[in-house]
Amino acid sequence: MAEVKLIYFAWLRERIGHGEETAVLPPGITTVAELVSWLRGRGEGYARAFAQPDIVRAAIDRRHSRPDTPLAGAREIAFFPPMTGG
Amino acid sequence: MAEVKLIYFAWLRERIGHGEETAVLPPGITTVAELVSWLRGRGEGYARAFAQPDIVRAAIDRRHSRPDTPLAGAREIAFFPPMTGG
Amino acid sequence: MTAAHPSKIVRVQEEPFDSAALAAELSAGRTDIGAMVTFTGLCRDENGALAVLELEHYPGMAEEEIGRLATEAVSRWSLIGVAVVHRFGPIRPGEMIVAVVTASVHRQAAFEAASFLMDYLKTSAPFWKKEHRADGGDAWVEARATDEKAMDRWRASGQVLPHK
Amino acid sequence: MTAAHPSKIVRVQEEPFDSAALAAELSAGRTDIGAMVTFTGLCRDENGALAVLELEHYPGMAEEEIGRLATEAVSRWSLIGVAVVHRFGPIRPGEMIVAVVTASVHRQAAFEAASFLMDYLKTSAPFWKKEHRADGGDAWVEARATDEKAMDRWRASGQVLPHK
Repeated sequence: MAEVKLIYFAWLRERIGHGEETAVLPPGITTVAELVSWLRGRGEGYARAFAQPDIVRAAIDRRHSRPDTPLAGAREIAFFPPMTGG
Repeated sequence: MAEVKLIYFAWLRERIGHGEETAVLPPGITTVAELVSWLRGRGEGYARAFAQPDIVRAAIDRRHSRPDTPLAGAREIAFFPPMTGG
Repeated sequence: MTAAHPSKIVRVQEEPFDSAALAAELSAGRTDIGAMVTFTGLCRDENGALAVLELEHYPGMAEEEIGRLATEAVSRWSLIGVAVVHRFGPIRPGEMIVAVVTASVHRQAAFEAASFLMDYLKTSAPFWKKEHRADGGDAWVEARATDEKAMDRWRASGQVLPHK
Repeated sequence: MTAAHPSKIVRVQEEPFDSAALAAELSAGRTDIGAMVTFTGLCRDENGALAVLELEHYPGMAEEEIGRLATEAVSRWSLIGVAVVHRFGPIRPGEMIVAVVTASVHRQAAFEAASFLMDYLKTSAPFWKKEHRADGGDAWVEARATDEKAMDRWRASGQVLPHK
């Protein structure tokens, strides 16, 4: 799979320890939910950030996605808590 | 009955020909509806102004009233079409 | 600084007004307002046929009736502040006729109270519009059935009204 | 002069803004607007505990997502114009965080579209608030269940959403 840019916001960013990275996703990681599971295994910060995967939101190439959204063709995948703007 | 001030607005004023007058109401005129009936008999302008009494609104001492509202104690009675402010 | 009482501003005037200054007046010196809604109603002319809109009003009652509506809105939605300005006299296309400003802690109260005030102003404040057309003709504006219907939804939700 | 196309203004910026200037920009030179609603969301501090509110955002997506919401509002309510400005960075109590302006022929469309936009901005625009307290502590603001519920009423009325 091609290299993707991963971005984290708010307390996900704080728990993971950085706001941005690039990653080459292993084969078998084809949806948002699968990507979250894979990221949880990357270390303590990731495990804490994704401890409650149900409340984490994701956007693929700047559009909101759902757990079953396919990653195919994604260049930029962002993870963040529920939004509190407005 | 005491003297009352009668005020007319918009097309009621135009049809009647003046915006304000004082009147001594005859005995037996105790509600808004009775006053309207009495005014209709005062001449052609009044008859035209109150031709459709259902759509004419009235206020007694600057508060909206209904056809059955008693006139007792009224000092200022206003008649006008449905309002079109805002 | 936090003011203890809700602010209430009611004005009926011939002069043009500045709705932004009105909103600023309502919120000045406060940090307890979370949401403000400013509604402005403008004199509209889609095709150049309107020369001027003339607003007749019932002096005295106009201020009193709007004051009653503002008091009702403040208590019904626990507003921090409310302001209503309504013009009378000649008004040209593009000019403001009316402004309503509501201030509250959360947005829903400000939205609902502003909508309520406009629905009531349309059907209960003693103002009457006459259109003077560019071709020299004139005509009184008729009340819209949809305005009366809009007011009915507040009536249906428990509001006791002074008339109808 | 009557502009043929609806005006759309979307801004995401760190600097304070003037909501009245925004409304004036939207209505400049037009006489076809009958109703304008301006909503402003302010940084609230009821008891002096808040020093500053910090707004983090997703650059690029914030503008795009608000743009999508604005386009949806224009088509759904046939708006004449819409403007949304949302700030990021540090915001002090009493300052504006967000403004939404809607312009339409009749008032109901302007009210509903402004309310819709605010409901969506709260739950769908990528911004996150962190409160820095006067006592030195800080905490991320949690999403309100009532905001999610407010959005659901638009979903229930037929709106197809990009997520959830």
